[in-house]
Amino acid sequence: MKRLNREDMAWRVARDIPEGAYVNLGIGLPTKVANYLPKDREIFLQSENGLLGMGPAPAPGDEDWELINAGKQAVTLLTGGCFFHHGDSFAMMRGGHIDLCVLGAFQVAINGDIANWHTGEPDAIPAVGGAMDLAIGAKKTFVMMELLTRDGTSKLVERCTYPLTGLACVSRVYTDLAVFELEGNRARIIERAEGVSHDDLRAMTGLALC
Amino acid sequence: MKRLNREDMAWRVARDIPEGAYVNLGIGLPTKVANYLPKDREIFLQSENGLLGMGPAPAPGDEDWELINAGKQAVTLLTGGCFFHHGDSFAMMRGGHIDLCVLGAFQVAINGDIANWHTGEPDAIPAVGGAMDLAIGAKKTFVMMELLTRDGTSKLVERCTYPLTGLACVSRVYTDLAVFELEGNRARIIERAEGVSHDDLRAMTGLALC
Amino acid sequence: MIDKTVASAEAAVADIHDGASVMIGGFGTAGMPDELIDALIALEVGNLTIINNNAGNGETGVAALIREGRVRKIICSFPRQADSHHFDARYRAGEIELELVPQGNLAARIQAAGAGLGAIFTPTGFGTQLAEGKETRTIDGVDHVLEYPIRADFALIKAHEGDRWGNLVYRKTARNFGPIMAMAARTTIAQVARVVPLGNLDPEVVVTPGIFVQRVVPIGSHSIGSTAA
Amino acid sequence: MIDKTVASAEAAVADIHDGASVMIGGFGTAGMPDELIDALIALEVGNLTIINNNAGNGETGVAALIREGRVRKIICSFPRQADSHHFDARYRAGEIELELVPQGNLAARIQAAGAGLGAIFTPTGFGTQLAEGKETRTIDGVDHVLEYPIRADFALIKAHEGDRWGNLVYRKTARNFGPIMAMAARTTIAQVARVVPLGNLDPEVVVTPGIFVQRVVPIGSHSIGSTAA
Repeated sequence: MKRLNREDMAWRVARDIPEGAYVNLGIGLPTKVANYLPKDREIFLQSENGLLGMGPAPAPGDEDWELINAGKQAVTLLTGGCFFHHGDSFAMMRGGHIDLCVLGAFQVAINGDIANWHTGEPDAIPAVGGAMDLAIGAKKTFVMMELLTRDGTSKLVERCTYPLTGLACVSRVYTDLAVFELEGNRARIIERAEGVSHDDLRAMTGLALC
Repeated sequence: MKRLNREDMAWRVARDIPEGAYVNLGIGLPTKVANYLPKDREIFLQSENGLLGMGPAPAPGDEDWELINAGKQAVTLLTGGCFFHHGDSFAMMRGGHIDLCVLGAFQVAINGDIANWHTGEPDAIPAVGGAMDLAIGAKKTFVMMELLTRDGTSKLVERCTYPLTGLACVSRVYTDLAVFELEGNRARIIERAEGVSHDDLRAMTGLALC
Repeated sequence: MIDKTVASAEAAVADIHDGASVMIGGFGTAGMPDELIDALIALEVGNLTIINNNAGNGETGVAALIREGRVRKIICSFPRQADSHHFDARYRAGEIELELVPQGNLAARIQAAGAGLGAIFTPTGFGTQLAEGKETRTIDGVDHVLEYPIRADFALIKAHEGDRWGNLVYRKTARNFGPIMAMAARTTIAQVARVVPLGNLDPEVVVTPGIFVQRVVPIGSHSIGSTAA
Repeated sequence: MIDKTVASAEAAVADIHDGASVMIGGFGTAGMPDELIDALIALEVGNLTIINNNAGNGETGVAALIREGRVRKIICSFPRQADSHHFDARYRAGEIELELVPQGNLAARIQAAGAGLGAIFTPTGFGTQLAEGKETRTIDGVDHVLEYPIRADFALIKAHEGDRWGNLVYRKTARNFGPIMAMAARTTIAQVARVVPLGNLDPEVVVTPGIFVQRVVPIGSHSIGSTAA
């Protein structure tokens, strides 16, 4: 069984982003997708803190800390990009102008519910950021995550047990072991990693995958 | 009895606008106020169609028909003025950022109600424009109008009979015969034109003016 | 390579269909996308719902669209003007439906659509004829009316300069409804005086980011400053 | 002559009172008005309600304000960060109240305040813990939560250039919450890298019109590009 590593996963997601798409990449793992966007496609990255046409990280020493992404890393602006305020930024999101949002997650349920903002532990300090807006605002929401937690529990679930971020909003889940399409309260396997069978995935997730 | 003419009325209103005020002048008669603003005061005129720092009319031949006021007349922009879209323009108004709005009216009631958008005649084509936003949005709303209609009926009334524009929003009424302050459901005369007595005004309006 | 420019107004509006809802920018004639409207008239589709501040001035733009009988309904704030005779005639003949909206509510409802809000409580219009039958609520001592978003299938707007990604800047008070309508329509078509190379528009001064614009049509600047009635 | 410039940060914040609500611009450290916050700390007023996207980073700005114990409540979207230790400690000790708001709702509620709306129905957060106990409504098949405006007594923001009428332009992603907070506070105080003569800012590119700004404080540009944690 050959798991995709995190770079492979980012590459895999990037391959599915069409030219001309307006895309928001969530903080953490999804940020890596930017590194693998096909060079022959013009894709517009939006960052919730007010830029469209986000470019790659600057060379070390060239950082401008007033030009950052949602993860507060220094970035650059592509030719043709622009700046705007937070109101307009979230209008882009909530108003359905973003074609695709890629998020990390603690759990995704087969009905498309996503939990990615809070572990629910009583002593945890909650922080939501733009996660709830991103989850429900884009035309399509993709999740990228390892399929299993470190102790082997599936993060693709029948029903989320962690506090929800958004309801019935995820349409596809990219993992290290398979890619799942969520439709009509079912998860359909649309791609498997090398040496991973349908039965393996059913066993790992405990779900009636089709 | 000496009635103020319309130019006098505009001059009278202008005298009461303090330096630094953000002011919207409604279309029609109030527009004239701009011509009488004291030259030694910096006053900011806002126009609902997206400009702040409106200046006087351009010289004939210098009109730019993409630089107009709410009445669709050619205007100029003062040094320090700026442009913005309709959303921001009405946020200025509805959000209470405008200090003073000066409106014309068909009727004003002593409780501050104003009617200035529709005669209510069945065959009239209604048009409201920004009147309702202006009436209730500014910190203060002044009305300027002739006190009497052509047939001698008072436009300052106990209750408006024309369809309302805004409720309990007018605080002062400048007319050709007197200036009235509206407070606590009463109209108080704060200034009378030459040769006009309290009793004259009571007789003309039929109101228990104080 | 993404290039949102379209060579002609005719090509840009070709998919506007019978019964479509169409926002049209402009306050009076300032910012009115005359050439796009002319192309829409030439398209000969009808039953349109038009969202514009006015209901046409003189013989061009929205007035021409109404004159030609293409408008079933108009949503606007200020239809009656000295030169709105085409609207006046059709309205009096019962040939056009009017939804009269206070100008600030018109702007706010268009903004609500663009921003994905489901409804807004606005103080404007409370207690007036224009709020009759609408839900109201007193919030913090202020009376409000519940108003719903105004969306559209298309927005036709006029900007000053645009680029192939759809970024736009405007000119003076011709900006008016352009930026907010661009956000509220499924397909926004902007006519511009000129298309400039990508990067020519300073990223700090772009008013409408390209994400809100689907088509950009270079028209030339002949109509700037000469659109008065 | 109207001149909104104030010589020092200390003078600009001098009337911020105990118990005031204060919006503070910035996303992380970008756009954080550090010098105004330092002046606020020096003022020694407490029981503040702070509205900011975060709850402080490192040792400066909002973090310093929290460290000094001046904050009774914070309204923000993303308090927990690698360098939010001052907030974390006070929160765990029960010394600070937290109202957690999804970032887009935070922006929309600030905008609602600035625009004079009484409330908004937003889809964000529906069905989550953050909407518990809130009024909901299904509109056009989409579930929404009713959210109320967030206003403040003061807004402290950072812009790039300003003039004596309060017109502002920003720099890159330091713009973030500045323009919308300026509209939502009774008194908006902007620190700028420099004050420019009236007319130097192109009327087409002013981002925050002066009507939304009460005080402008020139701070110099030493902190631009050097505010990283």
